[in-house]
Amino acid sequence: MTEALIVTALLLVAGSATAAVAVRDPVRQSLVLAVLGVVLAVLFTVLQAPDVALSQLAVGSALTPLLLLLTVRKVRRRGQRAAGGGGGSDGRRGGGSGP
Amino acid sequence: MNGWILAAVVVLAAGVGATLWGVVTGPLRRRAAAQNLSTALACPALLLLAQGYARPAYVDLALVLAVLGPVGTLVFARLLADELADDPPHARGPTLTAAALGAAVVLAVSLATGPGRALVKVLVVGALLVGGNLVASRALAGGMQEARRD
Amino acid sequence: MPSRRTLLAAAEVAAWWVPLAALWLVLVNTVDLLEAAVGAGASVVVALVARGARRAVTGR
Amino acid sequence: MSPRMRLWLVATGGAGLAALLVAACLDLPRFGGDRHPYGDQAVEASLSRHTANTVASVTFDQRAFDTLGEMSILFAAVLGSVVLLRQTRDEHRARPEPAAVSRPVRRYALLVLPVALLTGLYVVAHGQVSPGGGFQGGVVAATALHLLYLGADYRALERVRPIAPYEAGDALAASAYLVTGLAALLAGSAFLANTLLPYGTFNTLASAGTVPLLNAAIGMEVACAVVVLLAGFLDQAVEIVDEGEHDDGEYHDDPRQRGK
Repeated sequence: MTEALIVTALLLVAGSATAAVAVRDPVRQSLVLAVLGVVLAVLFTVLQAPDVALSQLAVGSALTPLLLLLTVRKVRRRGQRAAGGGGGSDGRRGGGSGP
Repeated sequence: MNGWILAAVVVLAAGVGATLWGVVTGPLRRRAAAQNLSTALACPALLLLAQGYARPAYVDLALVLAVLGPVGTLVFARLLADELADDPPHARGPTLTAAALGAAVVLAVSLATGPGRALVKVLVVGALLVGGNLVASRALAGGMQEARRD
Repeated sequence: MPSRRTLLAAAEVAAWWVPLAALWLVLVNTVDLLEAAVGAGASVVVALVARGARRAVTGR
Repeated sequence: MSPRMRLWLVATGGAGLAALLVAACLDLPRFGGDRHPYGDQAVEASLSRHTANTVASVTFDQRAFDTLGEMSILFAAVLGSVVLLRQTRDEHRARPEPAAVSRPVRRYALLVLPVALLTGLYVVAHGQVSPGGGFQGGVVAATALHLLYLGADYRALERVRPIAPYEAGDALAASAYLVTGLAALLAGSAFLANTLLPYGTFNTLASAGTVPLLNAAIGMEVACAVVVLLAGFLDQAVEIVDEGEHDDGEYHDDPRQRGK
């Protein structure tokens, strides 16, 4: 039973880690990364390392997505300025017409 | 043989596995909803593991995930509000299923825990988990902002 | 004689403190004097932050 | 260096690393075996100092000096990002617009913020008895504060989060760790040796000697560091606008207001 649990957790980690590399768009990547964090925490718990799992949960569930999305937002605003000269388009809102 | 561990394997393989598929494929709205569901399902799995290993200290993991998981979803709901506004994710069925599963797991674990402070702790985790994920999925589905956007 | 404002503020902090201290006692493994004291202190800090957060959002 | 040369270099290095890794893996003990020479000694040492959580004993007692190094890495990393993300001369501040977050989300944020903060403090305080400790709890507590940005807007967060005290707290906590180590030195034993305080009763808050103190220092350091780090990112993403970058805020605050 424990073997099945470890194999399940390992497969989930392998799947989400591969997906995190394969997905190219940073926004979607951050979503995959959030899931990878949770799955890694489960793997650490299964391998009886709750301290590491707790670190992973604390960092991966909210902090990493926040840092990534804030960076994406800033970069997209700059990209918009470079592409559209900054006029007219709504620079504050990162979405839609990003590069 | 340990029924709790077996239940955790099922929740992880079927539930979290399905959300992993959801977060890797499809449009952005589906991915965001799947991310929310992944924490909503992993938290009951952690509770089941704590019970299965007979280690009450592991409940802290479920507690932290129940607190921070919905916060992570709110991060996406907040910073992707514009992308999601045109095409908001409505995942009522899966969300309610995950909430029901969480409630069922919390109920089973608290029945096994028996009365005492540990029981209240499990119930607190359950309330944070179910309430947080319902609020987070509502925020994803366009309930983040009132009239104006930021 | 403290003003009405001070009383209201104290009441709000106390209203946060009671459930937070109870939550601390629920979270911990064994209850002893030191544990209760640390919990009470932490709850005071968190109750003050909770009031500050509420005021920052509602603007009062 | 030409691209071709670079590729060769990477390929050689990668092949060497792969060969070493495979050689190391072949010599590893079997997965889940029952022989743990290092683990047994660590558990014995942690039990002799009345520490229920062996991991806390390893990080804050047996290997406390390593943790000092890790703490300085975080400190330096945050310092570096603060310098990189500062407001430069060709940037100005635009006041972020108030956001109207819907009522359930706002209520959730206001309700869960104290609960998350208390959870963080609980995790910091119980590092020596249960999984967790300064790093984990500090991150949870710092994340809790940012519920104000998610549940309201950036101005609400700035009102409860003046940056200067957090920067000071970061440095203060880092030096508290050092001072605890030096105190052991002054008391006649080695730097950061766990000899200052009585070891207390096993599995209670007052156990493990100086481990809870070091945990508290690390918790404060990490919480303040994360708050300062996120403040840099949030400033850049929400408030600071390049020259020429279009912004739709009407107010242009004075750059001198940095840090408010």
